[in-house]
Amino acid sequence: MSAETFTRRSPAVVWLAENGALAALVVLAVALSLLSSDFLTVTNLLNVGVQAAVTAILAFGVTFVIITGGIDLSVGSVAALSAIVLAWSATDAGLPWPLATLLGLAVGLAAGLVNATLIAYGKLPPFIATLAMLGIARGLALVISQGSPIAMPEAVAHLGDTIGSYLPVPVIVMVVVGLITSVILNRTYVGRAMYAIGGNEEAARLSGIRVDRQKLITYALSGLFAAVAGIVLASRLASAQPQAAAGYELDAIAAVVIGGASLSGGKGRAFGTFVGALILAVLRNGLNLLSVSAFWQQVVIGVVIALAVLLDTLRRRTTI
Amino acid sequence: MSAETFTRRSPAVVWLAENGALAALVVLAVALSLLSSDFLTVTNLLNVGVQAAVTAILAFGVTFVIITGGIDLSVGSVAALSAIVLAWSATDAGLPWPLATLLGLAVGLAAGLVNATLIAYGKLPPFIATLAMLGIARGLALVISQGSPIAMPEAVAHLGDTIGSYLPVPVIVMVVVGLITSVILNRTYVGRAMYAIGGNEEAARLSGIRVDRQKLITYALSGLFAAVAGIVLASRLASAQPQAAAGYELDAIAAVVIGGASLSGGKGRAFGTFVGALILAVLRNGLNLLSVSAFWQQVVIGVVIALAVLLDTLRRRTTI
Amino acid sequence: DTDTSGGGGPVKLGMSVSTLNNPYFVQLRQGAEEEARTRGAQLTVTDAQNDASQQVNQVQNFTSQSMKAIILNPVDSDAAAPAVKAADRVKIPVIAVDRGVNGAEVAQTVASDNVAGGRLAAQELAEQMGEKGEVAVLEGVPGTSAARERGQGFTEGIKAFPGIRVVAQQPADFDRTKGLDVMTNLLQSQPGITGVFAQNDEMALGAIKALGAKAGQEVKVVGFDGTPDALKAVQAGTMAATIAQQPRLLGKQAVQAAIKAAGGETLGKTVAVPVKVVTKENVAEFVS
Amino acid sequence: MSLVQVRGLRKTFPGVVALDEVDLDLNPGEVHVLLGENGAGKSTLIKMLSGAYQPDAGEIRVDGEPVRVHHAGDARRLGIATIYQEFNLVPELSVAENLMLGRQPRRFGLLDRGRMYARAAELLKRVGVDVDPRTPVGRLGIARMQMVEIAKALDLNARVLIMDEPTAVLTTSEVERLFAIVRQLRDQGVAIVFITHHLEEIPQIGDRVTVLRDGRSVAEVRADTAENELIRLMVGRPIDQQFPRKRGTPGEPLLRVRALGRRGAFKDVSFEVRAGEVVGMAGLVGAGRTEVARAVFGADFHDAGEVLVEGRRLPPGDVSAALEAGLGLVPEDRKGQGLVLGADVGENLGLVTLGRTSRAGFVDRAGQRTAAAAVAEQLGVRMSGLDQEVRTLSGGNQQKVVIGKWLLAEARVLVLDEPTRGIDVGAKVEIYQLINSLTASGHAVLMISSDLPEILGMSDRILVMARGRLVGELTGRAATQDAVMALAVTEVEDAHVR
Ligand SMILES: Nc1ncnc2c1ncn2[C@@H]1O[C@H](COP(=O)(O)OP(=O)(O)OP(=O)(O)O)[C@@H](O)[C@H]1O
Ligand SMILES: Nc1ncnc2c1ncn2[C@@H]1O[C@H](COP(=O)(O)OP(=O)(O)OP(=O)(O)O)[C@@H](O)[C@H]1O
Ligand SMILES: [Mg+2]
Ligand SMILES: [Mg+2]
Repeated sequence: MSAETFTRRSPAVVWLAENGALAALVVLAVALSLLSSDFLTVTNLLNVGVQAAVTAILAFGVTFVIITGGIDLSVGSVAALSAIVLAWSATDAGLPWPLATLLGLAVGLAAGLVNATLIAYGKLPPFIATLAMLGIARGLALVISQGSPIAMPEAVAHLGDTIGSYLPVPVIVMVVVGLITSVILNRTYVGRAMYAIGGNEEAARLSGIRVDRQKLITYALSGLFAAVAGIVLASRLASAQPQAAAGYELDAIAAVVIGGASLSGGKGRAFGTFVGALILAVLRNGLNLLSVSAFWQQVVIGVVIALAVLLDTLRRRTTI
Repeated sequence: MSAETFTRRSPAVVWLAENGALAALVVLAVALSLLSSDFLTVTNLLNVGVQAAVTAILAFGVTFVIITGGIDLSVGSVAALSAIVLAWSATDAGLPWPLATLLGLAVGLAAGLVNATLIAYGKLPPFIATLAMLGIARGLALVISQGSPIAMPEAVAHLGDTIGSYLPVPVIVMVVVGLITSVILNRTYVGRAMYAIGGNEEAARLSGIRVDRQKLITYALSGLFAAVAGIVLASRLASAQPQAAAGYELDAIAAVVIGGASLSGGKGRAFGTFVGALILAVLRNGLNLLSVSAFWQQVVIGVVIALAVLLDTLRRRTTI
Repeated sequence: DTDTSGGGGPVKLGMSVSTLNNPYFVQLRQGAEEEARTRGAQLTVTDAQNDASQQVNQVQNFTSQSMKAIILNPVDSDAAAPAVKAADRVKIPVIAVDRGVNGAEVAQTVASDNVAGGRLAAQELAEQMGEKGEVAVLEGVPGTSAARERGQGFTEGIKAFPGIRVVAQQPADFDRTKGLDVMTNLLQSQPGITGVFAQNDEMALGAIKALGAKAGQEVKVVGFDGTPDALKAVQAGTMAATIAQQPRLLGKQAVQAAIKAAGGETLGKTVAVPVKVVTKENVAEFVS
Repeated sequence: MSLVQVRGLRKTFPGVVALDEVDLDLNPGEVHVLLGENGAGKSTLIKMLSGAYQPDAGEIRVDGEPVRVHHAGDARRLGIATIYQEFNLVPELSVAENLMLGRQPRRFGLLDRGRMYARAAELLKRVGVDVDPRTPVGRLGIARMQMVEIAKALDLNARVLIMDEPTAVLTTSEVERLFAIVRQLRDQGVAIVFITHHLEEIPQIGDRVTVLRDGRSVAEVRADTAENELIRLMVGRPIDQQFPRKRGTPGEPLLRVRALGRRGAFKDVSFEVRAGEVVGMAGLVGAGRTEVARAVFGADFHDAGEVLVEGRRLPPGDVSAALEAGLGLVPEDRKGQGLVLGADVGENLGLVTLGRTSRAGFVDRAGQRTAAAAVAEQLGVRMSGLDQEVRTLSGGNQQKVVIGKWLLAEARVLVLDEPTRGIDVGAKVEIYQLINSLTASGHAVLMISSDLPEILGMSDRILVMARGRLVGELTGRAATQDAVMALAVTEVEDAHVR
């Protein structure tokens, strides 16, 4: 039987799974640079990077969850809560900023662990558990902040700055977090276990993988990344907003799925997610540059998202 | 052989699957009537009914989709679009209201068909296809209405009235739609096919079920129900709002899942969905009656949703 | 259902705020709560989360709580009518605050006119720009009444200045982050911009962040609402002006009116709480 | 003239030629056996008759008319019914509804439950399965699922009935019942395609045999052809001994099970397995063997008794503990519990050892890869490479991967639940030899099987279960087909009933 043909194909599949999205991104970028002379400038591309950062960081965390076959709707709220806790404890409670930052991250981690506990041990559907957390985290953010923005401590706010004129910190953070995600997914036990659980939970269990414990780690990571995203977001504004990142969960999930992951689990890549986040950011940036009317923007975004993924699926079908 | 043990058991399972949610609702209602003397009054319960109506109608449509293992994020936007089209064509375009109403319903149907086509033939993940439609429908609603609310035609607006003092039309519509849903799911070929597809799509296909065609019908129904919900909503306000029902998709999906459906498909019931929608409405109503502070409300809602489903899953585990 | 609280107790008032996602309305609520406390009234505040139908629900719920009067801060002026009618049926007076109600009678409307505010903003911005130059407008959530009316007022107002061109109108959904991102992007396509009108302060503050050093120098930014952060920015000179609606005062007067109405008094149809242009000169009066 | 004629059929999957130049003739009143190694293309062939796949070339004629079978509906209209190798049941739906899936009886366009359950009851009676038609299929044992599949196909009253390895999961008694049904249909003039890896079944039920090798039809012979000849045709070489069991002297007991029980499943089950020993476990379907196996491995909880591995007591329901103690389980449901179908061969082979080979949380990819390659080599897994998706392996090769997983993990005690289910003679012998080498090197094997010749041929001792209880043990001369069956049907108080 023609074995060697297999070896030729299987990487091709992998390549496509990622690059369907990449192709879409390229097409989009080319189109925009033709439509607007302002698109393909260094500064603008840096802007796009900065604007993609928060969604991307959230999406990296969600990637873990989606690979295990779960979903996390709480990341937006958790991001806001973490930032608020940080700003509040540094400003009103007067903690030194490093402690405050740790506290902010801890909050994200904790939220993730609560999600995981409800899912792994309470056997709640991830959708419900994280939907509940979406409300709870947002509510707590409002309670703590009394609904008004809180200034971020100077030292932390530098996370929103640009080093020199060409090195925006949010972009650096995004890239670092992305690399970490990729390493976790490809090289660590935790990461491989995520794929196994998403691919066939029972088989994973019968192979000695402690499914519940792994889920705990998975959602904890998602929560932690959300905290990072929230802090970066707040730093960009130098102020933590109780309503920040509202609705970002859908963007994050969309980025992951556009990146080639499957909501039924077992598939997904850091790079794909990254591309997915970029597509969304490029799109929004382009619409501003072309000053498309407010009403039409939502239509265009919808159409382009559909086309982007369609391009991917069609290519996959025609090639295989 | 253990056949008879099954007979004793399987109805119990079915019963629980529904009544876990029902139990939660009862507990909630009892708690509220103890906490607030205003809760257990005829008028208030009618209010709850009216307030549940729109979510419930949306959720009935989403139930079909979720049973097939899909998801529909577009129902909120589609509801708004249908209402806007109705109001616009009756007011600005001067169509007679019956025609305008048909047009509004047709729009919902069409949106559903587009979703289905992208999913069944374009092989898009339902999440992406309907997320795109979420943006597109909302955008079109804004474009058509130019961002301003449009008055509903008198005749249609009666859908928001109360017949006599104890018969709110929205409640009637909700009940009727619910019964239709139940009949479709339990007694019709289409309904049974939905369960088959959600339970094992390949088996369904190999058993001669035209999976793609059935999906078309499924999403079309979801869109149609969304249109009905949108029209009822607009009638309550006597005006069609371009921003109406924003974010309702999550409520609708939550109602379905609280009602015992599984996002992986194959499970779900009209009655369960109904109970799920009631839980959400009772909760919001109760929080207002108890005048819980706005910030805490989101927290409480989150906690109660988690508890409601937890109660369900725990019961199921202890019994089986 | 009859009065459960008993005539002797404190006056029960219900207040449905369009949203508490926005510091402006948070202040509105604070103003109301302070006044209620001083007057010994029992005030219940709910958050409609910018959802007109949820607001109707909340008013219905107030009626079943047999409130003595209801303060309504409409999510949308048209969509509020059924809510008011619902209260009417059980003879509970309704006070509209910050936005009027179309298509139904309220006991009194305590409002500061958004359209007028928009005009003022246009005027102030134009003057500070020397009546010439290119302007970008940051719009609120499309389809919301605030976005509509402020936009309308501004467009009308800016017509008076032929030297000024509106070169871009983009939505930033009343959100500070979006204000930052959208402004950043606009600066690429419209580097010539010398003026920005943001339909609320949050977006204005985001835009200022995007403008960096240019804010207050080459580029004048005018916001709307007069939130504490905005007032700080005006003091710092980064924000050219904001249209202060004195939300606290709105809340205060709404509660006063509500208590009167609850007592059976008939009130004048409208109380106009003036919108004020806050600039570096007069900002001191507003920061308390 | 034959009812169905297949001429020059060709089917390729990306990178594989699954079928090429295949001819097949099906005559009414004849049972046509398809024979071939795992991956020879049997299932692919019948899937093109049933409309699941479209051929790339060649033609299919029914009654001499060339036809195109685009989907299951077309097949049904042509009177072709198929029992697939993979289960095609909807777990959430009732047995009755699965039986009539897509054809549920209706009145005024509405589902007629009464008639559906009545009809289902008849069908179940006909295949001799006693289960309430309202039972969700997901709750049946795997063997009863197979009987449901058969009943489902019978309901179509087809002219052509295709059965892809229907006996793979059945015990002797069900096989007998199935054969009775098949003969009856044959005599009614139905053309039957019968795929099996149990060569002894061929003369019992078959009339003609078409042998496939590497996707080509290499021969068409009479069903009474000698086994060795059939083997030579399908494998390309003769196989001298079908059950090459080498018995050694058993060492000290590695696995001890004492009075194990779980309410509603099984009751005081006690036995031990010694180093270098193969203990077979026989019984009728639903005897509870799988439950026992899963409980021993910690996949399910047990509420009575204890499991000891090398003297150490295992906590109930703790897979990881069992694993560390050196226990391994090859589950009966390969796809559902044994494999991550979407992952590649390498990943699946390394699943168990993933954890223990990791250093500081980082997996040892290179090491895992080489180890996996070695095992794949040793088992002769038919694949294009370690990165082939397991889903696309043929049934037999998938099973080898599941076993390989445990070889890699160096489990000292292996519990094999139906290890050769759906595996061709060639591969079977390889697996038997594997079992030999394992026991020779001091491993202990507990082998659950519904294939009596296999049990008799391969085990040193035979345990027999009936109705959730251990009803006897047979060794040496005493172990005969009749003895085992006699025990398997002993009347004991049913441990299933709560
Ligand atoms: N969906 C698929 N994609 C790729 N290759 C496939 C697919 N299905 C089958 N194959 C390949 O086609 C060949 C024939 O597979 P098939 O399942 O027909 O074998 P089989 O004779 O039924 O084997 P078994 O006796 O184990 O069931 C195998 O090499 C298999 O790997
Ligand atoms: N998931 C399940 N839930 C409840 N009962 C089950 C389940 N699976 C099997 N059973 C029942 O438990 C008993 C044991 O079934 P099982 O198929 O495991 O027996 P077995 O001896 O392993 O049969 P096989 O020959 O298929 O291995 C049977 O009565 C079966 O109907
Ligand atoms: Mg096969
Ligand atoms: Mg078994």
